Amino acid sequence: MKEVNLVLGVIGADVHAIGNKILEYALTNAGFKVHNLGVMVSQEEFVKAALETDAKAVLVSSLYGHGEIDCRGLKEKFIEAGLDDVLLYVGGNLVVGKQDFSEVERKFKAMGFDRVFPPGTMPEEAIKALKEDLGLI
Amino acid sequence: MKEVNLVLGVIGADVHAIGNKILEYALTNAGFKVHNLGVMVSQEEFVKAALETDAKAVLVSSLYGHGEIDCRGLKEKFIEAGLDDVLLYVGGNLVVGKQDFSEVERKFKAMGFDRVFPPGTMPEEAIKALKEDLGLI
Amino acid sequence: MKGKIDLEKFLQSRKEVLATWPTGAEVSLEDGVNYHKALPPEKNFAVKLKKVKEEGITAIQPRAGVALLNEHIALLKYLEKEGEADFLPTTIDSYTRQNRYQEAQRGIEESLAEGRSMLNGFPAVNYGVYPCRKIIEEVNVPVQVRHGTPDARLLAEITLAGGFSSFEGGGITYNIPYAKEVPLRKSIEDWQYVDRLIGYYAEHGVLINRESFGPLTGTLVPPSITIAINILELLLAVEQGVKSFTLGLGQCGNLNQDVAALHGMVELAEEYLKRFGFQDVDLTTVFHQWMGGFPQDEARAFAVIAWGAVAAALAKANKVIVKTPHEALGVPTKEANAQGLKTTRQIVNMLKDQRFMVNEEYLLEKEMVKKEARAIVERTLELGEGDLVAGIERAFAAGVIDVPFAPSRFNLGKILPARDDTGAVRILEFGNLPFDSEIREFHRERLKRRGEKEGREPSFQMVIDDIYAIGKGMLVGKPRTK
Amino acid sequence: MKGKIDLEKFLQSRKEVLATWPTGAEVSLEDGVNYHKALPPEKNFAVKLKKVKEEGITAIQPRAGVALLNEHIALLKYLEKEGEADFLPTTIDSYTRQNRYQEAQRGIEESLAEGRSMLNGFPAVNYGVYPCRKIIEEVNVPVQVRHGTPDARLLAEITLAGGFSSFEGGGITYNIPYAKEVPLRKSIEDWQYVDRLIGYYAEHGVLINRESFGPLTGTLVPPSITIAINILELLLAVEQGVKSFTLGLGQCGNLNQDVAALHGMVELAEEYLKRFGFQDVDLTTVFHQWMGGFPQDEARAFAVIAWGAVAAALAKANKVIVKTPHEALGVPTKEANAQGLKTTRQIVNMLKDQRFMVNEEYLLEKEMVKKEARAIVERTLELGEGDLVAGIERAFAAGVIDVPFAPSRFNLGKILPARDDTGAVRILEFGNLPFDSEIREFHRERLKRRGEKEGREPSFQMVIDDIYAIGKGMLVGKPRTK
Repeated sequence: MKEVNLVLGVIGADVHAIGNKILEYALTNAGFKVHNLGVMVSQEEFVKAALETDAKAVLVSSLYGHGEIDCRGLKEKFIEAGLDDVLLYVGGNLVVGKQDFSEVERKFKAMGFDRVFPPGTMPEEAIKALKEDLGLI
Repeated sequence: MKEVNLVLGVIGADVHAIGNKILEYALTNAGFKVHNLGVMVSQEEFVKAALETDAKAVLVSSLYGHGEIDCRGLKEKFIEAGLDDVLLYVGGNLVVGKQDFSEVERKFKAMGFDRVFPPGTMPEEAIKALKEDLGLI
Repeated sequence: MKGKIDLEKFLQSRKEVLATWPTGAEVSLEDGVNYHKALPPEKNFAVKLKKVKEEGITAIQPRAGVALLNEHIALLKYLEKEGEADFLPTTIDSYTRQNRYQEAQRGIEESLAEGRSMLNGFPAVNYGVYPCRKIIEEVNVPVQVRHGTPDARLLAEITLAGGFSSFEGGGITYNIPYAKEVPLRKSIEDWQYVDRLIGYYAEHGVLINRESFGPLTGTLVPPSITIAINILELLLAVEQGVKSFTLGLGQCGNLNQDVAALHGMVELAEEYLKRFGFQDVDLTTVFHQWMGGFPQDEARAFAVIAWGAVAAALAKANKVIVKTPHEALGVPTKEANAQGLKTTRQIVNMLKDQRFMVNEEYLLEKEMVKKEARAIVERTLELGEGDLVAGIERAFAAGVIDVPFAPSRFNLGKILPARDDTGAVRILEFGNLPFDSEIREFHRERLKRRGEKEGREPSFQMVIDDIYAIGKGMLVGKPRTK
Repeated sequence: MKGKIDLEKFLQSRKEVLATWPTGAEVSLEDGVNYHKALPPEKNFAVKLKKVKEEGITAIQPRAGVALLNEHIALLKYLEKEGEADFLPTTIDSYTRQNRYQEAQRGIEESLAEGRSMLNGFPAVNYGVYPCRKIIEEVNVPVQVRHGTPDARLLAEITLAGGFSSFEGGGITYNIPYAKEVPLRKSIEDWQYVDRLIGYYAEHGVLINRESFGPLTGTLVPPSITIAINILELLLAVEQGVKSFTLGLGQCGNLNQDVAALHGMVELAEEYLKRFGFQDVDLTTVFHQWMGGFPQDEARAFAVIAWGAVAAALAKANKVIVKTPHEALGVPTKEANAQGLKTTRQIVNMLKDQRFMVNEEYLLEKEMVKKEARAIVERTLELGEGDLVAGIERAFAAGVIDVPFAPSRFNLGKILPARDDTGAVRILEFGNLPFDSEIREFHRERLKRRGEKEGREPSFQMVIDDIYAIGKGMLVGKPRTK
């Protein structure tokens, strides 16, 4: 597999670090070149990192329920920066409270995300999706 | 309180003995003269005991879910025996499975029971009902 | 002990038994043995239980049974798939338990008419051998018959020929808590028939597991009484050739007591097996989650279920019988049944590598419970003068064995249990239990501590408070505030 | 230790703090003190917690907070009535925790527009003193501020003047797991301000409880690290005049380890209080039900909740913080929150008269955990050369204190924990922890046993397996079958 750059980070004021560390480990193990921005990443930092690393995909995590507020406008910033083609994934506990996931998925897809992952997604699923979407299989 | 005779028993093939023993103790403590037929009591035994003891009320328990089959026709037997005026109570886990209690109550009232008690009823509640219905308060 | 029932005599009585209901005609021993031999070993209860014991894990099993065959099969498949049950049950309805097959028939018909189960279990006798085999063939784990039948001879004939490979009960444990008028000699002899039948299968290479019904009346039974009765039923069973036997214990609620009792039971049983020369018996244990009153609230019921699972897992019971969050409300839905299994599975898995740590209180508890159980068994053996059945009969008549709150009139019913200040079940009224002063003092002292804490003398009201306690969210019953 | 912050200096910094957001102007110390004094004693957290400790019971407390005041009050009232919570929380939203009050304001407005909470907690700073008092007045039990705020000075000013009588956190425990870029000196000094504020209230006759955040990053934190950090925060707090302090510990999952760690923590804390001459501190404990990944299935989640409650009850923790069956899915509904409380209540009630029995393994575990924690604290004190704050700062920089999986760049992040074959959390990579060879050998030996059982070398993959294990229904993570 030729080098594929990914950007990884937990958006907003969210400090959930463990899943982020595991995802970095699993994605690296799967052969990707991972640029992990860690926790508490702003929209601007995601855009900047995607530009600088020539990332093929950006994986945004949100575990604390504020995902809806934090992610709004991110796709627009990517478009402005000429990053229309960069894959945008989002996953985690994206909203406050127990909501029907299909509703959450619809909402985040409308916000411009290519894939939306529910709570409890294992790294393998994200890797499989990446390989499919990037034509690596 | 003048002597009030009660008949107590667990109907059908049901062998649940503990609640029966507690009810006997509590009713006796409350001043009633209790004729406890114990477990596995047939409809005929209830009628016979009510006749013989000049009971003012008959308390039928059923804990094992067959209450519906076991109790059908009991009121008719009481009427046949001229015991129209004897109070008929029933209580316990009356049907198989979790059912809406108001539905169960409706069903057993239609079968001629004066009071229907849900699972978990404390003896105090039965005693209170008896005193009300027998005008002992 | 008098030894195995003579084969000729046994085969003779079989004819009478099989004639008591039309489906009896379907039973053939040869066909039954062949059917079992053709089954894959993972469907054999005794084989799988032995494996479970070797692995040191705690297997999980629900209770379940409904009136109609297809619904019953669907229920078991659901509990196997959704609930991940290691062993499946077929709980028999209460009419069949009293051999009232006519009424069971009416229950099947009414269930068909109403479109829902009007029976609290599966009427296996009415269905007969082939529907039983359909159950066995549709599921992938071993299935046990669970009931409460004083005379289970025909039920055993039909279900064992039907491919069931474990049979719960016993001449004491399925009489005293389940019947009112059945003499002990009658039920014990009927169960010797069942054990002899299982012995016959064993002679022909088919291992059927027998399980004693540990919980008895389900509420506040002092563990030593359970243990003594289990050991007597074990001896009765192995005498007839049973080779796989499971000792049962119902949870009392105090962890230390429950673990000590389970371990003490096994140690004492092994002692008696050795003493009477039975060497090739697979001895296993089953722990029943709390069998008394449950909280109506489901979240609270989950707590009671989990606590039972904790005790089973830490005691390393080989199997745990699972309650459901609907317990207080009667027969559960299949979903609730699977939930009980899942809660239990999560606990036994999380605890499988942990063990109960030996401590002084545990050692004392185990010593005392063995001392008590031994006293009962020894006196029973003495009373029998070489005839175990007679001994048991006399022991019950004399109150040497006495089960609290039992409906049977052949049980003296003079003892009264109550919890001590740690929630352990003690004996308040000893009746005629053959206990020495050391044992009596042990119980009295523990109950005194509680009485002092609560500022009241131990009494029947205290016992009632204990009976309701778990349902009300406690273990030790509180004095009611008037 | 440098002693209490000078009053004049403290009052001077207050002015700056209160000026950082408009609601700061509402705060007056005199008014705050008077408000607390007018509250009934049963609403005071420290008073009630002391009583709980004396009674030897385990009180229960949920987590809860939503964006809108009336909804938040309704939520707390529900948890008090339906959930029978002994103590109530007000969980603060994540923007407020980062002092991002503008964003919190937007969250309030969006919540109003959407008709549902768009924030994961209650933005108390934005509301100010009087809405806080409305909360206190509407409920009947003490309320605590729970958050994760490195700089909680304004939050403390507002909520304490608002009648809250307990404040969770600390300069270490609310920085290292909750921030990325906040220097330790900054967060510790900001928390010394909070502690000084509570000291001020104490000087004026108002007892406010302070609680350390035991779980840290919530997953596989070796208990000795938690204990060392708790003791350092305790010393920092009592230095500023805090009189009621609660030590916190997150459940690891192995019962023996959890109980030993809780007991060891108290023993060691008492030792240090004595050594530094603090005699009038009410020391209590809080145990957090498992803070790592939960099973999605609710029945399984109930099992995890119950197991945490069992450990808390047997360890006789003074308080347990309760999870909900929705844990895996994010912020729970109020019904799910009450269910977690009910399950926990049932367990702590059933177990209140039972205790964990002392055994050899427990004594060893307690000895080791104290030895480890003592080594960390002692080295930290040495590094500080009389300045505790400097000592902590240097200890983190050197990796003498190291929290696994922490987001802060001021945490070295070189240690790696893993479960041993009994599920106890051990240390796989020691980083720069100041442990002697005896301690290291203890950990290595335990992990080796597991490695042998699983036929693999301990590695980061093993750690990942452990992190997911409980969510997948185990405690010790299994090697994945590819």
